[in-house]
Amino acid sequence: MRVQAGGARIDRNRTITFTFDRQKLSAHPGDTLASALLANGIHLVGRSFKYHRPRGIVSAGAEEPNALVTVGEGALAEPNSRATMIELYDGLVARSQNAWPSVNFDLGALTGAASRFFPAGFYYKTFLGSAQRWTRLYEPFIRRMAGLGPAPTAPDPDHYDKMHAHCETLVIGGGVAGRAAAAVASGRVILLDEGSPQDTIKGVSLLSRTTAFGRYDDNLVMAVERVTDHLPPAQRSGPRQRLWQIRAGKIILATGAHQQPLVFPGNDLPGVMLASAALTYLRDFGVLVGRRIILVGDDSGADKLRAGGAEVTCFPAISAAHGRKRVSSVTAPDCRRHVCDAVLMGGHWQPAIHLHSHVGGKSVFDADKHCFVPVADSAQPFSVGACAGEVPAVTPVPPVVGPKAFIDLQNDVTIADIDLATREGFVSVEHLKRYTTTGMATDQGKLSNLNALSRLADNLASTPGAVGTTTFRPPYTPVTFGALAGHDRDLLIDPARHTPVHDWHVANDAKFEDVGQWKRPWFYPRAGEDMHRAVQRECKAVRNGVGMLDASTLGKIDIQGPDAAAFLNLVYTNAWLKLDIGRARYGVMCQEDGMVFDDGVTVRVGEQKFIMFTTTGNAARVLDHLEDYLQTEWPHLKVWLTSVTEHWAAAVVTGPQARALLSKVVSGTDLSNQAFPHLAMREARIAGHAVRLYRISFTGELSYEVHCDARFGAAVWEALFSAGAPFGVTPYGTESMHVLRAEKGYIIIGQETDGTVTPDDLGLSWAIAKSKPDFIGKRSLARPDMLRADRKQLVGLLPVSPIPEGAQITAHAGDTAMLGHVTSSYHSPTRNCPFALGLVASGRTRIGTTVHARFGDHSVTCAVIDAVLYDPEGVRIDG
Amino acid sequence: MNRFSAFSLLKEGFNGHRGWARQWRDAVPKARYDVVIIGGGGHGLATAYYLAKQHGITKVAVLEKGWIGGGNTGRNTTIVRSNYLWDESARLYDHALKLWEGLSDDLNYNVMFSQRGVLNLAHNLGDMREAKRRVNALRLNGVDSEWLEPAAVTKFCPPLDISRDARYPVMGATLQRRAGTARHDAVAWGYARAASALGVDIIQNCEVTGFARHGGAITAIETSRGRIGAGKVGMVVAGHSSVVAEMAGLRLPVESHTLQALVSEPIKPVLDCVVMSNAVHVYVSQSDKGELVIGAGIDEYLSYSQRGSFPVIEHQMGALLALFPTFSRLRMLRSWGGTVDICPDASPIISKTPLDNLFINCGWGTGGFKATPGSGHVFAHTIARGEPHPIAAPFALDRFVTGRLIDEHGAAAVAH
Amino acid sequence: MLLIPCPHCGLRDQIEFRSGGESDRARPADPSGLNEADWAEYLFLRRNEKGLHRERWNHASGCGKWFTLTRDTRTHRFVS
Amino acid sequence: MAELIRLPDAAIVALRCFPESHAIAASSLGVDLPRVNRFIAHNGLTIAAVGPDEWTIVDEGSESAALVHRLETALVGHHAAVIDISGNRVRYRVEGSDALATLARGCALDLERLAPGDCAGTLLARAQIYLLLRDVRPNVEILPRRSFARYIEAWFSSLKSSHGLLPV
Repeated sequence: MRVQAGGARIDRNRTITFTFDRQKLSAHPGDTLASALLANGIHLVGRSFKYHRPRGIVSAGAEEPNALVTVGEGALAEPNSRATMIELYDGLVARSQNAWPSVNFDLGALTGAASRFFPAGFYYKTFLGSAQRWTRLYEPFIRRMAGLGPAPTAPDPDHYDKMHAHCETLVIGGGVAGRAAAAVASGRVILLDEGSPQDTIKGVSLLSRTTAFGRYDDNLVMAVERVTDHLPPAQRSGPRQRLWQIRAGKIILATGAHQQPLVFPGNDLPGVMLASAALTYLRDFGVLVGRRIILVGDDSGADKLRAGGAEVTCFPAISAAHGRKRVSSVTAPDCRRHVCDAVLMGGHWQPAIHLHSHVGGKSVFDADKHCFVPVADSAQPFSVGACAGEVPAVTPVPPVVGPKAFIDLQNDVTIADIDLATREGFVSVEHLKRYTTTGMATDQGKLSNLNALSRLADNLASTPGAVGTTTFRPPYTPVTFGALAGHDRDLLIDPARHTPVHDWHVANDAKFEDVGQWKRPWFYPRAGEDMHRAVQRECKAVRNGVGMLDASTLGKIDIQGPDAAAFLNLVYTNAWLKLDIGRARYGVMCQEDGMVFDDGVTVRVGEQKFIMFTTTGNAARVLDHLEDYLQTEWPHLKVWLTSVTEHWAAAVVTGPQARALLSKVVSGTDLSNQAFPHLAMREARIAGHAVRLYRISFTGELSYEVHCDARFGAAVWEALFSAGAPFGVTPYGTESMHVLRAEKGYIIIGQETDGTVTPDDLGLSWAIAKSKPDFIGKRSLARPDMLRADRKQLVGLLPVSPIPEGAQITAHAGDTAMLGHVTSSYHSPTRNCPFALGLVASGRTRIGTTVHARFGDHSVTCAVIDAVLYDPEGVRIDG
Repeated sequence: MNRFSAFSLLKEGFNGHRGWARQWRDAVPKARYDVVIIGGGGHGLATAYYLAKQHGITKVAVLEKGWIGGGNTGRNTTIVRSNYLWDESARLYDHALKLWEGLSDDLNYNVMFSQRGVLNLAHNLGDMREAKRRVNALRLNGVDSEWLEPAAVTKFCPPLDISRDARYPVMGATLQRRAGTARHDAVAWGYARAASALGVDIIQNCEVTGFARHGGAITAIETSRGRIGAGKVGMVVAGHSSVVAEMAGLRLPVESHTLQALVSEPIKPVLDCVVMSNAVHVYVSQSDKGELVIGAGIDEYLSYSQRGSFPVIEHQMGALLALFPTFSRLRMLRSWGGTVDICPDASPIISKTPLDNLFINCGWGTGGFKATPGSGHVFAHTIARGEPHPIAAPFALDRFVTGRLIDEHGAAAVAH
Repeated sequence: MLLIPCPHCGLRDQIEFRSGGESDRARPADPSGLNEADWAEYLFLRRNEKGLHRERWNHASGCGKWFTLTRDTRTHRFVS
Repeated sequence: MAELIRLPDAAIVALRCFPESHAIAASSLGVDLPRVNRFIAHNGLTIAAVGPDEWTIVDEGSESAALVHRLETALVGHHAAVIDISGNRVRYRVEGSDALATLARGCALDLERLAPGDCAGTLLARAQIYLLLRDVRPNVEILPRRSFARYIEAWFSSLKSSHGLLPV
């Protein structure tokens, strides 16, 4: 209850109200939820994880294992919040957890009644039988019993901010030691403190309500600032929390220490708490946790409590505490019962060495203080105050063995469980932790690890130092997922890239396809068209008239220097030394393992100048690959590589009418086939802008790629499109592009290839210059497995009915042995029949035979044909 | 060894559980063993168990540097599945999955293999193409697999957001219903207990420091607990394979990297299956305790520190919350890292070596846990017979010379 | 998270870099002259050092240059 | 709060060369080439050293062709490259007293330690940018790749909508 003494952090002149389990209660500004509940005489606030035992408030800080509640309502509800860390605001709504129907009467407590049959690891010993039985029969029940707070049901309406900061000195912990260290620190100084704002220090940026939860390599500290959680929802604006990524020159730790609970039967009853917590509640909040207090162990706080108005009896130890939903008496060593309403545990202290340990800081056991203290190390942060081991030397109170003597309060691990685990051979601390789950609760063992490993040490006639601790890992206290994501939310989790012509595509009702990070037009449906009809229309337009495709996403690399041709000769599988200026050539690129990596056309723009086109998806990878070889393997080659992917916007104009279309807008070059043949480049102007025209065809039709400075990409595209109006020019997307190229047997990297396909497998051996002494991948192509006759080879397939991409191929309808799979499958607009490409074991020798496409329960007969279905003579390429 | 059962648990309940004995003997090293397994992780312990059970070789020791199951066995996200693309992989992992289905009974230890189903999401046309190819291949290989359209995906996994305008829209998913999760620690303990009962010596805190060789064979193993003679040696030390192999004079095609994972605070049941996404490298499930178990990516630089870098976690969360917007207010409770050794083709090595009596099992990368029973089973056969088990044969070291790789990341589902 | 000393740009955050793995593995002058085993060794075998590791880094989002550093793979510390 | 202001497109040219060519390039540009991660503004030109052998030259005065021609003729016979990359990147000015704090939301550089004339290739959120500190007002210029423009703008407006920029 509230008393006159103490209350440093509260404003007694003002009263605010809040509700706990629908009960309306009052408190003062400055209260935490825990102090407010205690002020209202409420000790029972939750139920334990396993046995659903009544639990109260144990601590006054971040280490709280028991007082977990759900704060807020609806989409703002937050489960498993520690009442000791929640700053109270007017109208706060909190609910108890893990109890049904209520925290006062919880049917789950039945498991507690039968607890003797559920010792540590009981589930490993029963529920045996088939996996099916476990999954369907036993597990669902266990899952319902487990878990703490309710699962959220609505998307999080809040925003989370992220901030990078740099400083010369970072001090973590705003207590006396931390503030003193910060005051004398040099350079930019940042001081982090978990609590509400305190007085500022000159020259120090003080971050309050900020918890450093992890330390990483090279003095990086991650912290989370609770920006608006302490305000009533109506008054909140701005981000809810802010993730701080702080790179420090020097780190000083002042993270304090945690008093440890005592172990005796009934040590988990509401009303049993840490002595230090009771003193904090009195000093900061004017709250006395009981009138008749039993103080066990370290009794140094007795006088303060008496001054606060309590009757205090001190014992060096007790053998048990009794009560049901609140402690009502204890059994003293003299076996006499003593009535009480609170039991305070004056245990020994464990420095908070978590951040010291996250990046390999060592610690040793201090037998006098019975705790682990950090080992100073120049490579580790500097610890000051309690976390450095400057804690009161309190003689540990020996544990009392007996029923319901808990080591891990939240996870219901008793001292008997520790003994059982020892008996069964789980004598490594890590085994102990994993077998009993001690230290795995949401307090991460802050109040259980030391007691657990001390007991283990006793059982083994060893010492805590010899037994050692489990590894300390981030986070120090739990961190909200949303804060970890920061601004990487929704559409921002990965940049979407757009071409200069994007708005035109949107205005023309394009559906888009994700290709890598790029948004590419997929198809342009007209009213009432589905994809199939739209694609057939687009393809026919290209075959019979003229179509336009936005090819701006193609990778483009400027390659210059006296050794440029020699360099190309090493990175492509075919020959590059003899290519006339203004001419283009198709090339295949392998990785060093001989597998096809990318393909595309490269053009000789000048004596020592080339421009390489790569696939959209591989643009960055190809440049990295080339830079890597140039810088690290062949630095003697005089070559410059520069990405110009985004400098050039590119429009494909393709179809029998392509030349007619261009002749309406192009000036400065002769477009006739004689003057400007296939696989050639010309410079010209369109709508006043300089353009490069390339005769490159991915459709089999007469095709021009029109490249211009991306700043004018939209203008040039629109000029071309309006020039095409008389010819019924049709914009087409990636889907039609796929169909058109497939009819010609042209491959798509990543569709016909999957990292296991060689150029020869694709029928591209014509593009391998065997005479060249070396190129990337050459040696690997000579390995035994590359010469096998039964390698999968690309062929065309004519199925009797449509087959899906990814269908597997077998020799006969009933086979399970697979010969390969269907890589591409479409409806041919020119032949008006389904057709496909596939990789088939020794496929080229199977041309003229039939195979079976297998998918679902279907089997479709396919004739194996040459991969080129359309215009095998290639006569249409010149229009 | 006490037999585990509901009855024995009840019985012990009445005498304060004083009757439970050590789950595996605390063995002291003998002078010589027929087979010495280096590495007391799940794979090593399973190998020892099957050597004893299936091949009658019981003079076996398992040497563990620290505590059994302390490596990747106890650090993974517990996912068990067999939906691999290539025939060789599908056979290996489904062999394991079949053993998983009866493992609790076989070991008399509940490893909590929960067949709650694994979804692999497809976010673009390429994903869909690859996923359907995989489904068709798996079915012909006799492995259960099906394709779900978006509507069916949310029906199977309600908290998943399938809105089409998402950055990574869910365009469908493959589902393997027999797949799921298992209790990782229990697998190590269960195999240790069963192997120990068959006479296998499990020797913890015993670090290998070198090998004594005679000609092309290993005669003895130098350890922190003295020299131990060995007829045959099986090396199963994920993460540290290169280190131990080097002591035997071998170099391997593996690299060691840190793989991170994390769990949320426990909450009431919300996610009843495993969800994996290749494109955004998310894999998530909910444990029986109520924690969301989330796999993060690997750090691309070499590391033996079991300590990951933060950007990996950060990236993970954005992607996870895009798929599960309702998870945003949950909290990360624990994070950790493990050291995985990765092969160039993302497939394991189960193989004889240039040394007559040395056998190696490594390179499982980020996906070893799911294979534990199968890996131990075929490795035991390979050691006992001196010839590879048919399922293990394609995973021999010589594939790196012939070029016959089993490239699972060319078209890989999340390698995990 | 690593702070990586780029020889041109100084200490920069790890996210700006790409790791290129083990260093000092020069591509053979005449790959075709190598037998299968030697070629496989170049392609796939690694020292995978536990301890001091000479490794390649590329300042991908910065100056774009490749360079080699020595790092302890147990502690992540760079040594000069 | 800080504003993101799209600057008009300008001619941008990449210059690649080794030290032996610095003098010639300098005389052609009328000013010495800055060392890596520094830039200079000189009658209409901004010359930023984005790598030890790479300069990004922004010319707000004339067309790129002119500058390319000028440099190429000067560097004839040198192992150097001059490439028109005007389309590659777009330019923004981040203006306002909290410009640096705004950028610090997504940039890991120690921005407070930058001096006028410093530049860097780095990451802003998930986009690669060139960052130039024009002066200490502060006036920061960022150049993301053109296709990332919408992403950068969306990222900034997400900061605004989340009031992520309330004083820290």
